[in-house]
Amino acid sequence: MKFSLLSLARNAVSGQTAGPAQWRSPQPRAVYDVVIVGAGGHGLATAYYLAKEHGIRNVAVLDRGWLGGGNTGRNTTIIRSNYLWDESARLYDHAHRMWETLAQELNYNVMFSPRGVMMLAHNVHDEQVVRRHIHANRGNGVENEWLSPEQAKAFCPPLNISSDMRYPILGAALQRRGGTARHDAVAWGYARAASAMGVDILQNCEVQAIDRDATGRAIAVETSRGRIAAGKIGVVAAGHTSVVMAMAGLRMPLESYPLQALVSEPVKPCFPCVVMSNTIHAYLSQSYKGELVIGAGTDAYVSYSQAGGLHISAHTLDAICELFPMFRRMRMLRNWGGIVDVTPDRSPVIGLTPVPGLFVNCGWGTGGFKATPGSGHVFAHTIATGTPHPIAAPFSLERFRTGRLIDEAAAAAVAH
Amino acid sequence: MADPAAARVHPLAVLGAGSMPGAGATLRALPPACRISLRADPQVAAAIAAAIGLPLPEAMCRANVLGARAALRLGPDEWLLIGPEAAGESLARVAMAVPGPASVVDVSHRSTALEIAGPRAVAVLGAFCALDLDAAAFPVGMCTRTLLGKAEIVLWRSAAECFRIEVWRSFAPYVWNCLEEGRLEFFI
Amino acid sequence: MSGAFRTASGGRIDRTQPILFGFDGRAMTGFRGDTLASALLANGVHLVGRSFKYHRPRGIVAAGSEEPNALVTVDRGGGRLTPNLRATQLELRRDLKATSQNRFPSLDFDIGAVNNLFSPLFSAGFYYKTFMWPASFWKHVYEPLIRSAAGLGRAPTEPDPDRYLHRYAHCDVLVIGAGPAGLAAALAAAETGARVILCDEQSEPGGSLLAETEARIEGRPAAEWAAGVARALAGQDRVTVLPRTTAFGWFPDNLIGLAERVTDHQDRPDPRLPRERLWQVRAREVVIAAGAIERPLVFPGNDRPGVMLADAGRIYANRYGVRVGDRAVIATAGDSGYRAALALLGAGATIAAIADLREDPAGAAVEAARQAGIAIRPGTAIAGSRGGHRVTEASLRRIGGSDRVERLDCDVLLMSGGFTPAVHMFSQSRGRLRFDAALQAFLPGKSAARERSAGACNGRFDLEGCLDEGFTAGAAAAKAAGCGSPRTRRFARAGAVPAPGGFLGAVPGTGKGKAFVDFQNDVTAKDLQLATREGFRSIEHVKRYTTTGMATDQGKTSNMNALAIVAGALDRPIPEVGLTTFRMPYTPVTFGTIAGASRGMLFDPLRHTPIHDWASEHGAVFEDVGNWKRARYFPRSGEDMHQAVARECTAVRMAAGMFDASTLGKIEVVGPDAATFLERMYTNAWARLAPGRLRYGLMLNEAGFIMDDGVIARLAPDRFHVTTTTGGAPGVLNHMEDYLQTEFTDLKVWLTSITEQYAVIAVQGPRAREIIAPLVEGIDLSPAAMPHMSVQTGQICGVATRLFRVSFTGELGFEINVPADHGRAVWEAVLQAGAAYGIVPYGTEAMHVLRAEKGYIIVGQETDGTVTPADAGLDWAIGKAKKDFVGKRSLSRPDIVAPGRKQLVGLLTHSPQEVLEEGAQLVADPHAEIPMRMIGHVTSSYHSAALGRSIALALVADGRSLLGQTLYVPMPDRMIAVTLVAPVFYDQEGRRLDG
Amino acid sequence: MLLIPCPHCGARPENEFRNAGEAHIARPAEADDAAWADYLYMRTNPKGVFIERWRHIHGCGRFFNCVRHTVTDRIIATYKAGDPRPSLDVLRAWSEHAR
Ligand SMILES: Cc1cc2nc3c(=O)[nH]c(=O)nc-3n(C[C@H](O)[C@H](O)[C@H](O)COP(=O)(O)OP(=O)(O)OC[C@H]3O[C@@H](n4cnc5c(N)ncnc54)[C@H](O)[C@@H]3O)c2cc1C
Ligand SMILES: NC(=O)c1ccc[n+]([C@@H]2O[C@H](COP(=O)([O-])OP(=O)(O)OC[C@H]3O[C@@H](n4cnc5c(N)ncnc54)[C@H](O)[C@@H]3O)[C@@H](O)[C@H]2O)c1
Ligand SMILES: Cc1cc2nc3c(=O)[nH]c(=O)nc-3n(C[C@H](O)[C@H](O)[C@H](O)COP(=O)(O)O)c2cc1C
Ligand SMILES: [Zn+2]
Repeated sequence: MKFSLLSLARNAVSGQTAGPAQWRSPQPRAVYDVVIVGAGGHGLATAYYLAKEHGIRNVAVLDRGWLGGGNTGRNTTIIRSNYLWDESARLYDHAHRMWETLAQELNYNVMFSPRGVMMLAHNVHDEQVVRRHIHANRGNGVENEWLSPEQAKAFCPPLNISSDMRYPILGAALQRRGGTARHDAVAWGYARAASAMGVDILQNCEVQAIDRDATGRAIAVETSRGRIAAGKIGVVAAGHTSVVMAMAGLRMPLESYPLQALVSEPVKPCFPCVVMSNTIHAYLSQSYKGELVIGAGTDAYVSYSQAGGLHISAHTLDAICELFPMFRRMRMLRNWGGIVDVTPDRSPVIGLTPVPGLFVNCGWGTGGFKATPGSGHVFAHTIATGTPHPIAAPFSLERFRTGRLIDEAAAAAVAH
Repeated sequence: MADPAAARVHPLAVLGAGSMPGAGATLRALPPACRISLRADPQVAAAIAAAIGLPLPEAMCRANVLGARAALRLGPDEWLLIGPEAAGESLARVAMAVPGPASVVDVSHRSTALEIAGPRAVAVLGAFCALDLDAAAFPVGMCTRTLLGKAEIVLWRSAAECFRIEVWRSFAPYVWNCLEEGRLEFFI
Repeated sequence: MSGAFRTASGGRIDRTQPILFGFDGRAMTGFRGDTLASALLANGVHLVGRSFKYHRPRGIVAAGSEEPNALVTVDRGGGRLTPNLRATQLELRRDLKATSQNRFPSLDFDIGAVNNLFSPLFSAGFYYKTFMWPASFWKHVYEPLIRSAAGLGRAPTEPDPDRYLHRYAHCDVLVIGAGPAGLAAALAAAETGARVILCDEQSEPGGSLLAETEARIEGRPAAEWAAGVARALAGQDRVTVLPRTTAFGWFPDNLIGLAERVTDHQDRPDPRLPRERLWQVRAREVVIAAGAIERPLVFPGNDRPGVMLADAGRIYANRYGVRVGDRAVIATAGDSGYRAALALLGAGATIAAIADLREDPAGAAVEAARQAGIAIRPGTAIAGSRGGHRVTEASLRRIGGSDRVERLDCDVLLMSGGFTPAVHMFSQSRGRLRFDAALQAFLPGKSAARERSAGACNGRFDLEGCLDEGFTAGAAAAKAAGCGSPRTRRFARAGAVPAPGGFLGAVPGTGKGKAFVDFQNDVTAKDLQLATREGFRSIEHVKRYTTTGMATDQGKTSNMNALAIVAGALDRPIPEVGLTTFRMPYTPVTFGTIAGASRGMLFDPLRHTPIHDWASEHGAVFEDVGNWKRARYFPRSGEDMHQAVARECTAVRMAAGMFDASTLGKIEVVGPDAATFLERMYTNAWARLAPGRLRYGLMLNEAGFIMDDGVIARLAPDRFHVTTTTGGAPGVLNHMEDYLQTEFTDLKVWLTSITEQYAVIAVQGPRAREIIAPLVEGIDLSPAAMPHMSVQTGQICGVATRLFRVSFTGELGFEINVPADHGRAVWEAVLQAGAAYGIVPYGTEAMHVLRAEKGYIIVGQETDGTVTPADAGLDWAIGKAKKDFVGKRSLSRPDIVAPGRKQLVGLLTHSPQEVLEEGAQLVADPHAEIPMRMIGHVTSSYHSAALGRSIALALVADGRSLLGQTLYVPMPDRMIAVTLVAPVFYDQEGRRLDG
Repeated sequence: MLLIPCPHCGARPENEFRNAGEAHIARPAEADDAAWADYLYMRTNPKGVFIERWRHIHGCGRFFNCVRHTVTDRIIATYKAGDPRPSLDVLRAWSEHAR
């Protein structure tokens, strides 16, 4: 059923009794052409594009829990593409372009809201880094512009640009078409669209082992719902990637950390865009319901606990209060954590693995929500054709051996 | 021009002059001191102790006091020797004469010291320091590096209600201001 | 009198202290001891707000922190505006001014209420299905529309002037909740001499006992007993009693976050007090005694003002002396309704009837109601309500009977669906919940932390049981904390044992209309059912699709009903469907409280050098580098930065300049293996560096990329003075310690930070030697005795110094290290001595220009964590004969030796006055169009006074093979042509180093 | 904020420490590119018992090893840097205990 105001009105009149399930909840089949491990945004998008663009519809997406319950369901939803390196800019901008029409593509309103993402510069070094990004971005066709403090304030009136702040604002980079989207809707939209094309979404289906044949090829997964054979297996398990890959005997260049976020109580619109400060580590936007959505840092240690320390939130909230002293009396409503898989160069890994038949898409760390459509798109291509999509090619595992890292962290501190 | 050797600027010169005494906890800047960071394996350290006539604490995180001099054990192979300024030269020279591998480094100016004392001293520190400062957990004579707010300090309980804080000089104003903030409510 | 609905006597309010307060501009009176909610109710005000989505009129539902509806904004003036405060928790104080929220223009007449008419459109998830066409409407029509509907209260717009403070605390036993169970637990633990902290979110300890009028404990009226116990506890040395303090979060290793509200309730708070305090309590053991929360019944029209929780009605009567209405209908599934009925009767109300979902209600409470002549309708459900801004009628229907509905007039409708144990903190501690089928409730199951639950939160609903369980838990906690055992104590008490009872889900057999589950987020039973039909089968999906439980009350009153409805719709047992995750905070916590004192200058330490004050007095403009303030330039009157820097640079090249280099990191490396250690940590060779000599040191990380650099002095065979970059100092020390302690454990060497021990004054320029010569004692400054890259110790101005002959400008230069206290005096002495020679102080900006003229790199500017020594043209700094050093192996990786890497070069713009922008990119093709192939970027760019033109450094792919060629810097409006040159612009031969 | 038992100083709040990643990763004297990449970048990152390094940076300054369960974050044991890695049996027993 196509979603529209009309269909909604029809349902309203009929008392909302129609509402068919947005996705099927089938029983697992014994064999699929492709099994995707992980029903987060990236895994579901991969399945969707496999079906849509490569005609591979005998696909299952497996999740140990409920679909979208990983980092997709717990991120601060910042979308931007003003990354430094050419390879990154190409990847993230590919995704960014897709966001712009995703609602229509999926017939599901993912509420992409390009309200502008602003990154603050607090010292001379910040300004140098930001300007370097702006120049590199322009060359890559990724819009990003420098704002003076006054221009920054005009764009985001709550900013305090007085020079006697502990961390004064010397200026900012603004990507006007950056913004946010409704994270859950992204997962649901992809799930609905993929399911409609025949993709089976198997929830509560934890992958517990990966079977390999005599040649070493990965041929099946053992799950909490039984054995499922697969022509190809794509692992898109975010924080759990190391765990799943270990089932195939592979060690990954990953560490999993808790990353926290929090929301305030909802208030009337008071914050018009997304603001990030890498130097004092805070980022902030306001959701459709009115909460201030605030991202905190990662805890310092590897953990799968989906919870973090109070001192981490405290460090973020003192930064928020310092930047926006008018929010000091606002109250934290809920705090939660996700498990982010972090690579040494803070760039993702997308591609083939040393195990034939096994593909991996991981390492998005603290910043992969923005890449969801693009990541699924290039990964689907990689799985379908067996060769990396040109945009994905630089993000191979191989780069750790050769030393061709794509180090966004070194160049830009934090990435969200 | 003033004699540069005599004209010294204490990092808490301005702030230290201004603290209001309070019944709960008083805060004061302590005078300059000689400080030596002594690093050596314990056996060698013992020889040094004998040479300088200042017994070194054997237990971790404990201080020994002898007259005006003190030795704080901050790590398995690390002691901080504190004494009056005049003692500095001789302390260092003797320590360096001791055979055996060791590191003796003059850090007199690296830090400055302040003191917080009074019945509410523990509460004031507790506003910024995550350690358990109950007398049973942190008895008189205990000393350790730790954090006060966002600054590293050496905290030493020199008497039941008295703490000496050693802090790197550029962090001293921050530490001072934190403690002032913590004291405020006890003026009521 | 403080309102028409105030009882003549009773309650814990102080009737001698009337308080004037305002609500939506209307002045009213209450008493000390009231909450805003009780005071409003005493004045007959039920309508206090509008709901989120449908803007339905809403009233006060509860009496505690679980309140979903009664959210108000309080403005205390001067920036002290707080939205979304619960009227049920706001203690009345003088001049309290509260306003209702989410309505326009007024609470009585709210335009937003039209949403209610369109509510069939606004079913769960409606956003996702619409607003997509035409696509262009999204940005300018749909999204603004949706956004404008967001939120409840308004955010403050001014900075908050109040203070906040933290307190770390440690205890043997932390007791959360000071009801009978918590008080008994604290008593038991305190008796053993344990360190005890007892906290409760309410204004006074006592919990449910504060509204208890019948029971007696140990011979005293319950409330009096509670007050006595609390007083006795607070009087003990090792016990801390914290009222108005919410345990909001549970963190690993029994760290509990408590939020204490210190001054909001005070008439005129002392500004020296923090407004709120965050306690971070490390507790050996915790007793959770958090009580239970009453559940509403889900029936159509259950959200009208005047529809309240039964126990809230009782509490308002008993604790606050307020009659919540004159004529009550009560719908209940257990004893609570009867207890409320009796309390209301006592407060002067009429009870129209009690509808009890149970077929055969029995027990003491029921008997008492019968005795009092109250009409009881067993086996009867509440079917609906009527009314506009206040309930006026309730309809009852016999379960399983005919469709006949009994309509009863009323002005208040009390409901009770039973009690939900408050397992929030237990669950946060990662304990596993178990479903108790008899109680139809989740209870604490297997513990994960060192804690135990007692009382109503553990499913004990009788007072005696709560007291005993609390005492036992307190004793066990103290024992587990190693504190011995208390004497046993039995709490003789009188009063009835409540009969179990309760109901989960939507009341059966009701009529049409919206039956709300989550009041604040306007989620109805139907929404939940719709969600399950649409395939949202996980409770987590249902939550997110419908937003049930996501409002500011986090579903305290609604989650169990929602769960039961979903379980029903899925036809699965409740425990199989399960609850959503309990997360911190238990109730919302102020950002300021969590930030604490960390603000302004206490936000982050600001580090000043010993020479800072002098610079500041002499007009320096500073820049932030890490936590340091560094003088950037010293403008003279009328000069801009460009002019000042040019003047400073010229002075250094022509005469001399002095620079405060105190922020440079410094590490003293001492021990017999010091040289060997440095061999392994730096790329360079150190073994044969003679004492008294300096060498440039290059440090790599293990991946082979440049990490830091600096000059290293060998003071003695076993003693080096290492310098690092300002920002890199802590990282370098940590990196060295790491290898020393865990990798090169065979080495006897120790590292001591001496960054702050020394003030460092760089004196640079052809006259440098002459200037310092008169000040120096015991050091032979002659070029022979003290050549470039050497160090001597001696005295300067009578102060001990480590004097380096070193240059970061290309001129003859010295760096004077003196003990920090003497830094300023020596600085002034050098300045005075240099006056005759034209010495000037210069800042970091001139320093950058001077070193760039010489092609010296700055780590962090020419490098960004991806640059190797070869890239930076520093191959010469690698000790070729060395077997190993950190990073060596990485330098032979395929892509590190591959062609095409970016290399450091110099750039000269074709028009000499053009200064490139740092960070600008380089392309080969002047006609390149976006997206263009970029082959490098500008790392440093300045106007050089010495050369009378601009210069720049850049990293360019294969740059060294392109020297002499022209490349282009694309700017938004044009291409700038540049020639690639070797990255040394000034004094290529290095003659000036000798003055 | 974890409570971390420093082998030298006793239990201290986490903010005095800095985590230093997986423990017992030997720095190879000789390594081909793949083995070197393993050393530099590949990590066990287990869900369960994990041996990691911490430095008591704002305390005694020592690096030490710590056995922690990465799901509960419970610390099972700490021991000095250089001490041998606990045997598999010991780890298995500890892991049961920390769940
Ligand atoms: C607090 C927080 C804030 C963030 N903020 C931003 C931001 O502002 N902008 C941004 O771009 N990114 C952000 N991110 C990062 C972003 O959320 C992630 O990069 C992105 O969502 C990853 O998507 P995914 O689909 O790969 O992973 P996930 O959504 O985590 O999906 C992985 C799925 O794999 C499943 N799985 C794991 N193991 C198994 C198994 N054995 N068997 C079956 N299934 C398994 C999991 O259950 C999970 O559902 C943030 C992350 C967090 C935690
Ligand atoms: N009639 C019934 O069916 C029924 C039902 C429930 C309870 N009760 C009665 O209620 C009493 C229960 O006693 P109890 O001691 O278990 O509970 P209680 O309700 O008396 O006390 C719990 C206290 O904990 C506080 N609290 C809850 N969470 C908190 C937090 N996170 N931080 C700080 N404070 C918090 C509450 O404000 C309250 O004061 C008994 O007297 C029992 O008979 C009766
Ligand atoms: C962008 C965003 C906004 C959120 N807004 C709310 C909110 O308004 N209310 C709420 O209770 N939770 C909100 N959450 C948090 C979720 O309730 C939940 O905590 C999160 O999805 C993590 O799941 P978990 O807590 O069940 O582990 C929000 C989460 C995200 C990512
Ligand atoms: Zn230690």
